[in-house]
Amino acid sequence: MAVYSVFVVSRGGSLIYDIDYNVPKTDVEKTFGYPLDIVLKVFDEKLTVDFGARDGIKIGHYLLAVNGRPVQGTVFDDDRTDVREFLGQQQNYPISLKFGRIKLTVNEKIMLASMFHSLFAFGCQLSPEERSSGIQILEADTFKLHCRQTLTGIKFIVLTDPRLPYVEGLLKRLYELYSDYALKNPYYSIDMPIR
Amino acid sequence: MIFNLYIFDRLGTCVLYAEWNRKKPANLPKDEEFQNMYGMLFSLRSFVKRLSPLDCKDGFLNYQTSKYKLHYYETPSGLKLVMNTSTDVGDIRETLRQLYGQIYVEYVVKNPLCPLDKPITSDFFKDKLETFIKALPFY
Amino acid sequence: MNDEYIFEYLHMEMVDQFCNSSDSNDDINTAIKKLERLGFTVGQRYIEKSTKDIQRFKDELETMKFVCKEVWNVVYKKQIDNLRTNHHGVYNLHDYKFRLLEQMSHSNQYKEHAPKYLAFPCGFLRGALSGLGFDCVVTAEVTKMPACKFLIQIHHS
Amino acid sequence: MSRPSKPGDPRKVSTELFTLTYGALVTQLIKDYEDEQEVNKQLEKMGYNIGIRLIEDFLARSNTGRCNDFRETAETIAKVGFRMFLNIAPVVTNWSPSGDTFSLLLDPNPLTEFVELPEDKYKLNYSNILCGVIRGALEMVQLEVQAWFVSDQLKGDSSTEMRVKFIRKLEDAVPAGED
Repeated sequence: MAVYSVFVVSRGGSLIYDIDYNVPKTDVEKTFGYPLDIVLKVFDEKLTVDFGARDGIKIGHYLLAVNGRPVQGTVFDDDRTDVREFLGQQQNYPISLKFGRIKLTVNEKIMLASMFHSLFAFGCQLSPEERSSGIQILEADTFKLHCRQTLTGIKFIVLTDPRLPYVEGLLKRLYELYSDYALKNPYYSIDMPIR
Repeated sequence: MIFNLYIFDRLGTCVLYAEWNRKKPANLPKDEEFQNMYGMLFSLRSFVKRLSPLDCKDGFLNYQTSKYKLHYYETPSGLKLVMNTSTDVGDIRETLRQLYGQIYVEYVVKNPLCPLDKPITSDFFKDKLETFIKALPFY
Repeated sequence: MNDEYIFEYLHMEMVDQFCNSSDSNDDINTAIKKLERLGFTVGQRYIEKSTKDIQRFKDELETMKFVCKEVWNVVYKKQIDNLRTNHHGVYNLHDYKFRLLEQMSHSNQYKEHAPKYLAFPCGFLRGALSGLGFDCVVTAEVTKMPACKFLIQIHHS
Repeated sequence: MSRPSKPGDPRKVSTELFTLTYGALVTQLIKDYEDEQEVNKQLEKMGYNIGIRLIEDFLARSNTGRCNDFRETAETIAKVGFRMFLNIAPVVTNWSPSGDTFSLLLDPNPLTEFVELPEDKYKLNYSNILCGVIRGALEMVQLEVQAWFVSDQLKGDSSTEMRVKFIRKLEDAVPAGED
């Protein structure tokens, strides 16, 4: 029953604090012959599986490494040469490819925080009932998102295992911590990232 | 308690909207509300897919606010069923699946006079839907 | 997998092809005639295949009962609900829930579309009866969907 | 693989009705269009329209989720889809090396059970409606494919083989005003 991550989002929708805990692993490594029966495409400037999902490798997985050499975007991390070019040459086969999801980068987290900020507002706007709050709990098959917005508009977001009930206590504790440490710190200005 | 139901086809057309105990009058014209709802669903799915620490199968299932709970079920063919209920309603994906299989497939898919990509006009479908909804324990 | 619907899907698409197809210049009446003739061919062949083990029917009425029960059951998964005759070659077959209209409407909505979906069944009935040795005219009438009456007039030579 | 059936087997009789109706339809289209290529096109189009409805019926009844990969898709079409609607289970074979194209061997082919193709109709792909059904059904589950017949027992070939090629994965419509 794990907590995956915690985010704090400011009134304006920017991410001011985040931390990851138990992020589950999804990597799959497999050896391939020529021609490669997995089709890759560039998504978010990274190579992802577009067709040919199998053996735990799923559409949308990123190519993480080739023969143990880490891949960064569309190039090799070590010598910055093009990965697709390497995959296109028959003499490089058989080849071992590692696929999986990747940890979110800071930029992605900032983007997702602002996305949630607007989803939260939509949840309120599209309510069939009067005076609704925004999203408090969001369930997916793989995780659960718990959110508490303070009266001042700051959102505390906790990502957990989907089986966990609403973590009200934890959200409350987070707020207390935030008030204690961040707000009582004279060098901290509201809406700025917490260090 | 059930508030309302939206069904979107995979091209984002709202092919059905119905409401039961909705108290808050819509503050937007209907087509704008549909557009916003579809837009929100689209973002929600993309948000969940990116944020998920593991590979999603069904992805987004539901969310809850202080006043209502939005339940989501998407068929592999991309039909999207959205039902808003009060917050005391549990997991109703199976109900939405039945609504798809027993009502939509039977009275829209099997009715040649109902185009699949246009708002549903069949009265027979609407009658069946009404009966189905009102028979639900959490109606 | 008890309720397979493949014939119905083909039928609805055939109606669409002949009645709504933009690249066919047929007007609706031509389309309906075409569907009726198609039904006739199918009915004739179908009856030939399905009655090869049956001896002979005693009389006209017995033939009609066979159609209302056995044939209807195979094609429309139910029997005719009510069969009436004036004993002079006129038969009235009443189906309270005709399968090809059943999913469409239980009111007057879409009633104007019914003739397109009844042309093939009328032809089929005429074809089947012709295969059994009866020359006839078949028409259909809808009072309230999905109920439907098939009127058969047998020509006695 | 055809299962022995007693004369009154309702499933069998009902497939027969379908087969006879299909035969009459093809004959009518040949009369209407006079050009076999055009008939092939019309059959494919009709199949497509059937496919987009049939898939919903299939999904509702089979309760299958989204397939994980194209191989699973192929097997599901053959073992579940064809079985459900035509009571046959074609063999999936002849995968291309890149895994994006496969064949379905239709033996027996219930569509052609009572059919002999006239010799002058060699351009006609009698069962072409099935290609359309596959294309329409898969399009609804976000797979764009091409499907075509490469051989046909009606034309004297030793098998009836349909090729199905993956073209691309389709994405959901982006909401108006966003990109």
